[in-house]
Amino acid sequence: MEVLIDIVLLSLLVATAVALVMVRGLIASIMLTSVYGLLSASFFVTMGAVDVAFTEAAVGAGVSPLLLLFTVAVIGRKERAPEGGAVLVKSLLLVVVTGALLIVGTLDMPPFGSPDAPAQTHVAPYYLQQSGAEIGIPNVVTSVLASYRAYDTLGEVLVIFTAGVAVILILASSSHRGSARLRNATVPDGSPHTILQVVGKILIPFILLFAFYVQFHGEYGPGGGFQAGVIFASGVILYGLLFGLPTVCRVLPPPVMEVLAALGVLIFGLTGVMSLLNGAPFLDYSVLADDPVTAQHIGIMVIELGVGITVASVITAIYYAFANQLEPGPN
Amino acid sequence: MSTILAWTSDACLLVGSFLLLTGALGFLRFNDFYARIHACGVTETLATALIILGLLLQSDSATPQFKLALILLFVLFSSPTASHALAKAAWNAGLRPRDNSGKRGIPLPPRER
Amino acid sequence: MLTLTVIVILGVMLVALLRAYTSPNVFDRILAANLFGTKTVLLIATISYLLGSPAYLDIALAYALINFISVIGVLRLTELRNARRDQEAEKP
Amino acid sequence: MDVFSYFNYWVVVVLMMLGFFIVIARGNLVKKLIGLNIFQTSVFILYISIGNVSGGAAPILEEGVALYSNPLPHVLILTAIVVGIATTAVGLALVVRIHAAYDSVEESEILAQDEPC
Repeated sequence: MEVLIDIVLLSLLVATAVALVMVRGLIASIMLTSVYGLLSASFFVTMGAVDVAFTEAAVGAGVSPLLLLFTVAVIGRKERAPEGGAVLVKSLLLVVVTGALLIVGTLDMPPFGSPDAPAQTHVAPYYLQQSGAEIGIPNVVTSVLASYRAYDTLGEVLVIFTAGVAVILILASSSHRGSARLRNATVPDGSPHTILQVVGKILIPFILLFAFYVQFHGEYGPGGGFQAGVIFASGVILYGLLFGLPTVCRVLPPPVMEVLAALGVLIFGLTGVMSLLNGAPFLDYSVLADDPVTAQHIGIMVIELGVGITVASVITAIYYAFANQLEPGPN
Repeated sequence: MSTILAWTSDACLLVGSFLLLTGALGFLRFNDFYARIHACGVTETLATALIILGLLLQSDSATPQFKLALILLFVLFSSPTASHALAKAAWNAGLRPRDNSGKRGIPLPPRER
Repeated sequence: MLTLTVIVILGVMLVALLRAYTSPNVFDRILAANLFGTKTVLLIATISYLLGSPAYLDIALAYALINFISVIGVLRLTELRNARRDQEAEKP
Repeated sequence: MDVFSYFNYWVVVVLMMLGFFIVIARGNLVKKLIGLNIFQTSVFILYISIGNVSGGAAPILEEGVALYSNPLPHVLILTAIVVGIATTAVGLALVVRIHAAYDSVEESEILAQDEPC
């Protein structure tokens, strides 16, 4: 049964990708992209990758189609007919040849799902067997993410932070001191969305609460800072969509989000420095308290918090930057 | 007792699946956009409720039951809202319903235009 | 019975995908994507029972909470376009 | 099972090539980013497929479960998804600026404008 679901989902994924190649018009492409995200999240679920599916769900459900929609709202939804002739033939040839070579390459791989493949026998057994005793939390993904490979995660968080800074710098208008300040704070709202606003008022607290649950339950079940940050930002974005950008900017001012994005990275890094000062390697938490297991627990909690703060504020800041492009400019 | 529960759960899942199929049929066959929204939205709500109820009856511990109940609650909130928002968006973009003969000739309410 | 439900959900997904690809209308595609979203909630919930791991329910919960945001985004987009058109109509 | 033991990898290759095709054959910059997205997801699927162990449970330790999926690819991909959305946002921001500067997001039109007169 598992294999069957797997095959059907993968076939649907291929069908969606083919549809994306054929379809013209950007809104249609965006909708197919969101379908593609939903399908890949379902696929990750059948593969037993709960945390990955969770992240894909959090990102693919709200933020990623919205950013594409915002861009399309700025640039228009038309797409020119694809070029035919030589370009098409050349690219088809390139794609087919590369694909054929890659397929020949897959024949050397160990069969799918085999327990004695090299990937399964390298470090993974160590993580699975030792993490319970060394780290003391049930979710091995979180313990690898936040403790064994914390240095790697620090790099990823820095990349996210840098991407946020880059978006703010690219989209900032020159007259506003290089930051994502609001262009004009009094945008007349069109028709009021009474139904949507009431439902939003009911759902947004639950979304934020769920984000906190995901943040702090990440050691025992699927979840963690990355997912929680994205879900929190989705709640903020929903608020912004329903009540207008000026309102949400009053609640969470853009400068505060920028500071918070840096603060999260700082929390992460300072935890590493703390362990350095206590005479252990960078980001080795076991010296932070008397009992190494408790210390690991504290360390993981703190850096997950840092990750969550950074991700939530970077995505909110990106949303501000894009939404700011949409508001009618002062002319 | 447990056999009764199992039977009820199976019945719920079966009816829910059937409703999903009818919704998909309506989505595929109706020729007006608003009729399609209606077909999807209405069947979807009841089908989701039935399927989640069926799953609820199958579980024996409290945490999954609680989560399923929450999922049901949120779907009941968000799914009609999404249909509403979509219909409103289509109306804003100038899409008008068709009458029985397939023309988009339904007169607009006096407040519009 | 769970298996049957999963098969039905996958079938409905296929229909939605077909519709998303073939229909000439943008809003039909959005409706299809939205339909896909609720079906994914059901699919993940059902799979979690089929495979016997209730941890997956969190994912379904996340989808149930935030999946309709993109539809609201589309709504705002159409409004914005109307507002822009009105603005241009006012300007001679 | 034998027929399908490479199915996942083949799907990965097909998806990767479809994404690649969109990137090189479609002129619209947003479409190119969507193609990159497909490419990226195919890599995610490759990693997760490699990490899958048949019959293995999700890597959340539980009493009485002996076989788990490999947690390492999950960690790598989990962070990559969030990094992916952040970098996609950078790409989209660049597209917005390009549109502001050239009034077009089609590759051919932009290149035509850039040609020295």
